Amino acid sequence: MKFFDALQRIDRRIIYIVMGLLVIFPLVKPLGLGVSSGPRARTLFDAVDSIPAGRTLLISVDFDPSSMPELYPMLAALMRHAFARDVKVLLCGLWVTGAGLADKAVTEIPPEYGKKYGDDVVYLGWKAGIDAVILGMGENIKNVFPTDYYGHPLDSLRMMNEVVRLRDIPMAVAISAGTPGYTDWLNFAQSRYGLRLGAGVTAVSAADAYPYLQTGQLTGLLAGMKGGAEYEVLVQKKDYSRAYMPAVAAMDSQSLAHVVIMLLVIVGNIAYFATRKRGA
Amino acid sequence: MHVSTDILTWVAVVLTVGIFSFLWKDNPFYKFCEHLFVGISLGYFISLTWYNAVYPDLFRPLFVQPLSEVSLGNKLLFIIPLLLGLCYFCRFIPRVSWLVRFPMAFVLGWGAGVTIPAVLQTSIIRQMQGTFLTPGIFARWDVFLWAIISFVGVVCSVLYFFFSREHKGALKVASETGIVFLMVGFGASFGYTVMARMSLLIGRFQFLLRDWLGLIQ
Amino acid sequence: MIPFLILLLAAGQTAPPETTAAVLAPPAPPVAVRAFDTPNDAGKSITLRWSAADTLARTWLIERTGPEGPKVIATSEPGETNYLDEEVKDRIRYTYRIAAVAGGDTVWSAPAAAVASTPQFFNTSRVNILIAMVIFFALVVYYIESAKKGKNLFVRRIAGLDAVEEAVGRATEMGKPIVYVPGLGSVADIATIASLNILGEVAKKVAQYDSALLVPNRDPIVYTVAREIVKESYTKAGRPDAFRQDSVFFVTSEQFAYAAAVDGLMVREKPATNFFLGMFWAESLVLAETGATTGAIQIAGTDSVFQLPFFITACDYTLIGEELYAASAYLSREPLLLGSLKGQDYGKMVILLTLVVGSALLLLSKVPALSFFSNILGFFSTR
Amino acid sequence: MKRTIPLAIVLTMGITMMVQFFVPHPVSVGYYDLTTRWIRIVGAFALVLGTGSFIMFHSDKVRRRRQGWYYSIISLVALVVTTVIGLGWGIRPGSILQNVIYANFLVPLNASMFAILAFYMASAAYRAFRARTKEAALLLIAAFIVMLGMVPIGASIWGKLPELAEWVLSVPNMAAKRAIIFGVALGGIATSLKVILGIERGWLGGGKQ
Repeated sequence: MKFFDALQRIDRRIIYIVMGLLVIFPLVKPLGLGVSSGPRARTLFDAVDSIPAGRTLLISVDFDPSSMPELYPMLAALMRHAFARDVKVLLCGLWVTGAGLADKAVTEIPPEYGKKYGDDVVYLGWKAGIDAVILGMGENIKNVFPTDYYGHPLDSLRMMNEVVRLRDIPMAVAISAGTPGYTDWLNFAQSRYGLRLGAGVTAVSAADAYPYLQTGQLTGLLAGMKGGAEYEVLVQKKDYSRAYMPAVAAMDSQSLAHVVIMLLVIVGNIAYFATRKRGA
Repeated sequence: MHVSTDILTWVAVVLTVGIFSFLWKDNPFYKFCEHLFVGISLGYFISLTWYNAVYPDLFRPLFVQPLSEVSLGNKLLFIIPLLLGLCYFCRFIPRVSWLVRFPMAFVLGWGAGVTIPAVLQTSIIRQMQGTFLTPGIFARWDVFLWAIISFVGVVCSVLYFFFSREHKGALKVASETGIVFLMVGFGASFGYTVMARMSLLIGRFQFLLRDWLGLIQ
Repeated sequence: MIPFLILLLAAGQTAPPETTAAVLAPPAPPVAVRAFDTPNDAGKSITLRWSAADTLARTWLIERTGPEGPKVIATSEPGETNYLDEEVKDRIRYTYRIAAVAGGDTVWSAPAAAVASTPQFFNTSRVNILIAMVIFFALVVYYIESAKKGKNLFVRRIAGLDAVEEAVGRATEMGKPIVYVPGLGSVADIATIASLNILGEVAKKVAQYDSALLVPNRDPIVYTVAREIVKESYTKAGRPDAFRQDSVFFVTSEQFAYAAAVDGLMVREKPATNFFLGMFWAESLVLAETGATTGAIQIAGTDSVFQLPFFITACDYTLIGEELYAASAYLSREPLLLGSLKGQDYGKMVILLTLVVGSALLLLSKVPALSFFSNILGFFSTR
Repeated sequence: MKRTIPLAIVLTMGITMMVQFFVPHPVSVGYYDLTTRWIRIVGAFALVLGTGSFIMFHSDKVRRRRQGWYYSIISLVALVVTTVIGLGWGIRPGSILQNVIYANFLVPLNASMFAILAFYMASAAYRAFRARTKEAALLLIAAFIVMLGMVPIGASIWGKLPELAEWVLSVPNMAAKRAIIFGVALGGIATSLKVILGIERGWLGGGKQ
């Protein structure tokens, strides 16, 4: 029974190493465990899929680099989906710290589809004030953002001639890590301007968003890395994109990590009960 | 595999590894990162506070904007928070350190007054509205069953937090049922949070493997 | 026949007939157009309501007539049957009419009765909150008063609190310090206030036993208060000279930088006991796991539901939610705290009773004769 | 004077803010906006307390050459450099503060601290997640169901697992959370009331009476 005693006193660093290796392995060599998409992701996908070509999808980048692993894959997959269907993408953000992320997406993704900045995609940037920004965009986007993030006047961007105010946009998706976030879009844009709104949120805050799905205020929801993975799979299934799917790859790691934690609990308990029984 | 040549990426890598090294044991590298973190974070906070609160809400209207934009009366109104804020400095002057209580009283009183009705609205009245059993539960057997279980769960869990009686007899049964619900709830939270934290760890590894080492795509 | 009908219809309307090219029947104007001052608001707003008379209309036009004369102010979709006009001035009378538009036809309704907007002094939709407030205030004040009069108030034993004394004693025996983390919340958070009360009691014991105490802080105001409280406790214990200035200190406002620093502190100082009481976020497990590896006894407590599971697993004793508040009353035996705890207890009973009785009546409302009970739910909606 | 005025301020602010909640009149809304702005300003000044304590704590450590004093120099330098960059060049997107300090220093530090949690979960799972009592066993089972139900592997083990996980989250979990919220909310209200009435005076520092 020395074995169980040793098991009880196992060095925590060994646990850390095992854990770390098992998370890294599938990232380098995906296991292909497969991701099945739930109804919430599919609703959002179908909604974006039904935007007529040539119209505009608005994406609000309301997260910062600390929730990047969970939310950035959603942003990338949504943009790929839109571009593959010749839907234009307008980006803005309520988080000052999210500006760099939107910039990254705008530089990296459109070239994959031969899309040009100003014609097919515009990033407005960030402005202080939440309700004022959204309500202002409802009246006239130019009043809130006279120039885009890079300093071009909006008049010089061809895409912005057709998109004057929120009513010209058939659908928006708010990807938010907290407040401000999709709730502000719900309160100020969805109810007033009838904007169709989908949301992407972190896993922890997903439960708070369910009520809005039930009432139909939200059209679809992506929750956490899994939500991102579901969307990536949907986009790939329709052959809209063949890009690397970071969230799908990460889901293998995630599955493995969960299994490891459970195994640790089980082994820990076996060792505990084995040594206790003997002691009693 | 092509390792990044961007100096800033390297900085981020060094800091990431430095923090992770604490898992092995406390070491000078971690201590360096920890102290750097503490200093930078406070400096970042000070900058944000200046540009997001002090400058636009106080300094600009009080000292920068001319009287044509902000009337004298409004300017005088800004003197009050300025004085209250300055009271915080008194903390470092022993003879008048009690003046610190003025701004604290203002913040606390305001907070307490705002909290009471807001909490009643969102955490009591609205939650009660959501807890009531309604005739809608007769629609389907599973809806009915889950609604009853939820209701019993709420009642018993609240009874667990009843401090005025010894938990004996019926109260004991109820509070023990309550504990069952509480524990299942905590378990669910645990499982849920494991998922979120794992996502972040995976994100860090993706950064190391992709942005730094270029091992994946 | 049809053109004749159109002419007839158009004649009844005040708008100029634009029916020359109409082949289809023009839409019927909206009916039951009502304009009224938006209730429970700060003024400058009028609400319009109407119903569609048929399904032909593609859009509605809304026209307002004020001192500046008539003006079309909005176009809305056919599904909508209300509109909020927030561009009006207070105490000026306006009339409204609404037109149904289909094809080239615009058919106006009769104007609604004139209306003026005013701000209100009381938000009637919040009466329920006011009632709840009165009931609860009365309970708390009543029990505090009876506690002051010396009535003996019972509080059940709370597991984990008996460990406090033992934990302080252990630190003395081992000659190691005690780390007390008063949470990461602000001084307005109740968990922080409860934690600061407990800190006072712990500091008294620490002073008596002559152990060392370390209190790292994240909030600058909490830091100021904690410092005063610890100093005071040393004085009360008769050992004002033993208070060390740097035992209570501010670390940083950034959550994880704070956690990193407290981790370092625990690993280097190897405390005998760690207290984590107050508000915590994701850093809870970072603190509790690191603390556990140093072999300290850990007593935790928070009202943050997401962090409780981690404290429960990683710490020796955990105060769950409200137990944290009760703990400060239990430890100090202060009548004021005990009284307010009683008030909260009976407040909870009022909530439970309302829930049970309300649910019973609501379920009864299924019976047609008792359907009026279904109004109960409406009483609990707020704006 | 030292106690009465602060208590009077608390009482006035508390009562006016409570009344304000029920009054939609523009005067009341204006009062709310004004005081909210004041709170932001006053709250910003509170950082003075923290920064003062921070500088004193670390410079004291350096001056007395306490153990690890050289690390305190790092903290102080980091504070000064960041503040100078932040105040000097601003905080707008694209500034040095956001693009260098935030994105390449704070984010990796923060995210790494966050990610360390995953490791701690593993060690906590192994070390402390014991089914000692039947309550602890329940906690374990619920955690297992949710953990499995949330990842694709769970669905491949048993198709109904995701549904079961959602049930655990929305039925028993929701009930427990509600119960805790009721208690916490009442506690919060009672404490706030005591603060307003001057019964709770711990914050004055020194003596409850």
